[in-house]
Amino acid sequence: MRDINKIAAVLPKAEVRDGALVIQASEAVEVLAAVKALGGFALFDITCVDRPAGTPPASAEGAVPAYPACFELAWRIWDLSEGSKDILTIRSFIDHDRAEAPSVMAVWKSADMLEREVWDLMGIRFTGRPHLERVLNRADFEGHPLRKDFVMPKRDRFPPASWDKKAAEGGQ
Amino acid sequence: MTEFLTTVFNLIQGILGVAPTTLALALPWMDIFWAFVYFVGAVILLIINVIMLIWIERRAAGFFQERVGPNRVGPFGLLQTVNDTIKLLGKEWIMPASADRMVFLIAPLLVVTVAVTMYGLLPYGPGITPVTLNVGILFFLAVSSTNTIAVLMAGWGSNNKYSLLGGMRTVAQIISYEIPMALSIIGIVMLSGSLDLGEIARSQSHVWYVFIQPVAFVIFTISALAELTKSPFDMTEAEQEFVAGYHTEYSGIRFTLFFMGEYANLFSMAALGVVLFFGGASGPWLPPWMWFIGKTYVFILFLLWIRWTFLRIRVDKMMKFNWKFLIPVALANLLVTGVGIKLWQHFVERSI
Amino acid sequence: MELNHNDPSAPGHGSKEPTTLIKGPLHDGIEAVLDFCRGNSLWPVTFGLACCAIEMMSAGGARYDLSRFGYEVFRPSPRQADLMIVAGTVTDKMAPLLKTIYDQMPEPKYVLAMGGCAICGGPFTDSYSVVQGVDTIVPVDVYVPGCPPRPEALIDGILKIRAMLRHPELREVRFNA
Amino acid sequence: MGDNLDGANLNSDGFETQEFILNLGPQHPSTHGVYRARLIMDGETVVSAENKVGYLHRGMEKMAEGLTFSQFTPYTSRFDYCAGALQPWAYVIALEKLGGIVVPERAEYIRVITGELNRISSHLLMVASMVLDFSAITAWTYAFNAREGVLDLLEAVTGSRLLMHYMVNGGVWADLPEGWVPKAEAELDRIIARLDDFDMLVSGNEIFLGRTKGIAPINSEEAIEFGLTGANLRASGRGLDLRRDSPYSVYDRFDFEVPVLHNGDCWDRYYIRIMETRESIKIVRQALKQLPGGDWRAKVAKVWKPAAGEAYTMIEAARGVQAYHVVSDGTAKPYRVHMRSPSFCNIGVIPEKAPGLTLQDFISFIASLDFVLGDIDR
Repeated sequence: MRDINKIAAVLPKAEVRDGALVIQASEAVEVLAAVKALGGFALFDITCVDRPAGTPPASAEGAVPAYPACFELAWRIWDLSEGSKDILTIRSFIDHDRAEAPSVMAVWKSADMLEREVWDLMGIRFTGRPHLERVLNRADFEGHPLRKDFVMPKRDRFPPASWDKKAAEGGQ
Repeated sequence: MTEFLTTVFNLIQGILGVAPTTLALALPWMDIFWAFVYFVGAVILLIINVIMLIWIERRAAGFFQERVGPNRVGPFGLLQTVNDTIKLLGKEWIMPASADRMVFLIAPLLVVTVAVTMYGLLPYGPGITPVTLNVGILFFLAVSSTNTIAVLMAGWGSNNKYSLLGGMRTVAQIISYEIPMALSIIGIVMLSGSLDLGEIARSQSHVWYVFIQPVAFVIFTISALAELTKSPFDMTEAEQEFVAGYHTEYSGIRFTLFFMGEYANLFSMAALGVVLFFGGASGPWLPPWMWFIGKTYVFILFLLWIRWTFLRIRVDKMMKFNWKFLIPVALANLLVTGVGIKLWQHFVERSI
Repeated sequence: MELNHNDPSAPGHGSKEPTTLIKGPLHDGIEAVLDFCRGNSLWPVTFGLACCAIEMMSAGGARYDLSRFGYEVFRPSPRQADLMIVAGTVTDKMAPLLKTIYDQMPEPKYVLAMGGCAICGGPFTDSYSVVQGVDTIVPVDVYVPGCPPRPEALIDGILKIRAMLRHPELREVRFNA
Repeated sequence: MGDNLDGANLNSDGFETQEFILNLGPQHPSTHGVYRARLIMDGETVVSAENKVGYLHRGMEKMAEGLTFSQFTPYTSRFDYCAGALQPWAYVIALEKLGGIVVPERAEYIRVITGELNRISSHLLMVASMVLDFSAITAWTYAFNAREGVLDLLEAVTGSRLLMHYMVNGGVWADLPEGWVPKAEAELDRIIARLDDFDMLVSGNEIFLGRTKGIAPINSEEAIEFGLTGANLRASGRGLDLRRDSPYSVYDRFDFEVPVLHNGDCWDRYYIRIMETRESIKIVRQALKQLPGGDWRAKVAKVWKPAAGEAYTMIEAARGVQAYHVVSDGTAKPYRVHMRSPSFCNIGVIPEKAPGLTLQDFISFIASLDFVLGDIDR
């Protein structure tokens, strides 16, 4: 693992907290582009945790400052440089009300599928990218299932009446 | 056993020969009567062949794939195909609402018609050639290429993208591979000096043409596989790409007809190969027709062996292989054959 | 489109009258012969959904050799198939397509629900996107439990359909149950 | 046909051509499950491709929040169902990291053995289904025969053929059965012999080469850009393997090579699986030799509550690098489980590489990427 403090030194807008870089979500493109420019990094994963108000936020070493209610969005960057195959975490905390983050598709193309997944399951709207649409759920699915306030749809033995001919023909 | 079969065969032949005279039929009616007899014979032969071939195919596949194959219905699973056919007769006929009705319906019939016609041309042995044509081989090639139209009709009439793509591929494939096949046959025709299938078979009484024309035989085998759309040239069905190719939308008995046509053509193409390269019905001890059928089945097993070993070739490579390799080789072979015949006539025959 | 196959009046349920020109013992005889033949050549449609599809492939492989019974003819086109093996979890997104494939198959057709997911949703029955059993969409003839069922179990399930065809009284049991 | 024609244009010869939409899947013989590609085709050439997935989305990440940590372990093997024993590994490592559990050495060895055997069966399944897409049914049965041998071994240990709930929090579920080790060594020889048969039949076949060589090459920069991992990345010339580069478990004690191929075309992606299978067999042999005695499972409380915290762990799974992000809030149930699935990232490259391929090439391309829909859709 490259020293995270050294990485942070070249990134003026990031601070090191709990072994991760913490940034403002709006600066994600800038920071990730700077990380990419360092060389030997690849966007590996985008994870998101919903932390409603009142739940104790947690992290591996020490506690994340208590945000009232937030989405903990993290870009996991794979350090590919020789001899160190570790993960650099770039984290940002997003307001519940404005669940938005800029898309990093322009930096790493692998963000395409990952962002669509986070949008589908967690409802973070990634701005500045084409066709942000549901990838796993049906197009007419309501809600974002991995949010903590997601209400499980009431299911009886029979399939929902929302199936229509359009869905049967596979047109989305 | 053999003698018994020969006796039975002669008996049938005798009865059939006597029947028209005893019925005191006038001459034009006699022709029609014989045509009918040959037609029925060809259809029966076709059905028996198809049943045997599908069984052989499935059991041979089992053998190549280290398993057993169908063995539950009838002895050694022999009746499996009969069973499948009866089942398919009892299936629902589905025609897509947007299909081109007439085209959709005629296509499977055309396939079987073509197959039956080809059965009528083959020289099964001396005296058992249903229809002797002095341009037999030309007629055979012409009829066999009618299959193309049936496949295209099926592909177009289904109004399904997979069907259409499968149909178009087949047309391109069959039409292209007819050329090297015809070119490989021309060499044989030059050697035998006849277009009559029976005459070609008879002219191999000294040596089979496979030894004189090995290159032509290889070209013939390859293009026969392509004509039959068998692996590695099974572009038509190509289930991994086009679901079931041109017959994706066919169900029940119509699908059976396609299936039957495919296997019937396998037999007639192999039989043509036997006539051209393996001396047709000639052979010692056994009656000629047995030799003919036996040789044909051996040739079919060879084709199946190829089929179950290879993978499917890519469609553009298949075309390249045809136009850039097979046809030039066939033409060169033709040239060599022509020069060879001339030299033979000039030096050997004259000296004799 | 409300799909409810537990409703006896719905199409595909047991209460339909055969419409045929031939009636009486001749019809029964023909049907018996056809049923015998159907039982010996159940061609499945190539249709794998999830984990169970791998075991379905294994059943077609050399060790378990589904071809002994004449069932190895996996037809890629539903038009030529007799049997739909629902091998895996049916999700809400997939269910309309599954229904379409079922509708594309020509009668008579049979459905085998392979594995817990196809039977009742299996371990995923609490999920927000999983159909709680394929029998809510299409009528199922035979259920093969397991997660996933072994290939032997699948073969046994198909043979149960054969038994059902040979002994029509078994069919009554199914519809009355 | 008429209704979804996208519009007519003229080709170079002046003929009017029309592009059309072809929906490949979800029920299609060669999409390996319920993957669907929405292709815009010009004749047989793909103009553009779009991934349509989610037909197997079972919502397992949400379900994890309603189950206890150990209850969710068997679900993890349903993600990538072709490698059911290897799958829970990253998850249990995450749990052990959260709870500070030390896994006994024997358990680590057994994990390596079952995991590598499972990798072999998964790779064999991949090559088998890939050649099946070229209609080589005979070769398919050969690979399946080899796979059955592996599954026999796995079944004797884990009790199941496909979805093994074997790796658990703190070790493995049960010890190796008596007399298994010599049997396994004998069976490995047979597996190699069958693999050689398959290799001889397929790998050098001219038609196979013609259909895979030079098709859809992905170079290492593109592979990294699109987040490809595992064998697909190694076929592109970047020899990254977590087992060697950042050894988890006891992988640092084995001597094995990480095969790397440099063209990144379909053939490389196919052949690297064969090479990796041989390497895995090597690892299993070494692990069987070194197998220590002792306990196979650490003591873990029945109602197990880790401290609040999060863990992000990754392993080299059969289809690439697989990671679990497990967040605990101190209760018996996970607060959030996220899985980074290799297949999901691997298919991201399809829309980029598909244009210009023929339909047949497209089929070999998606087959060579070796995705599993359970892994993509979760």
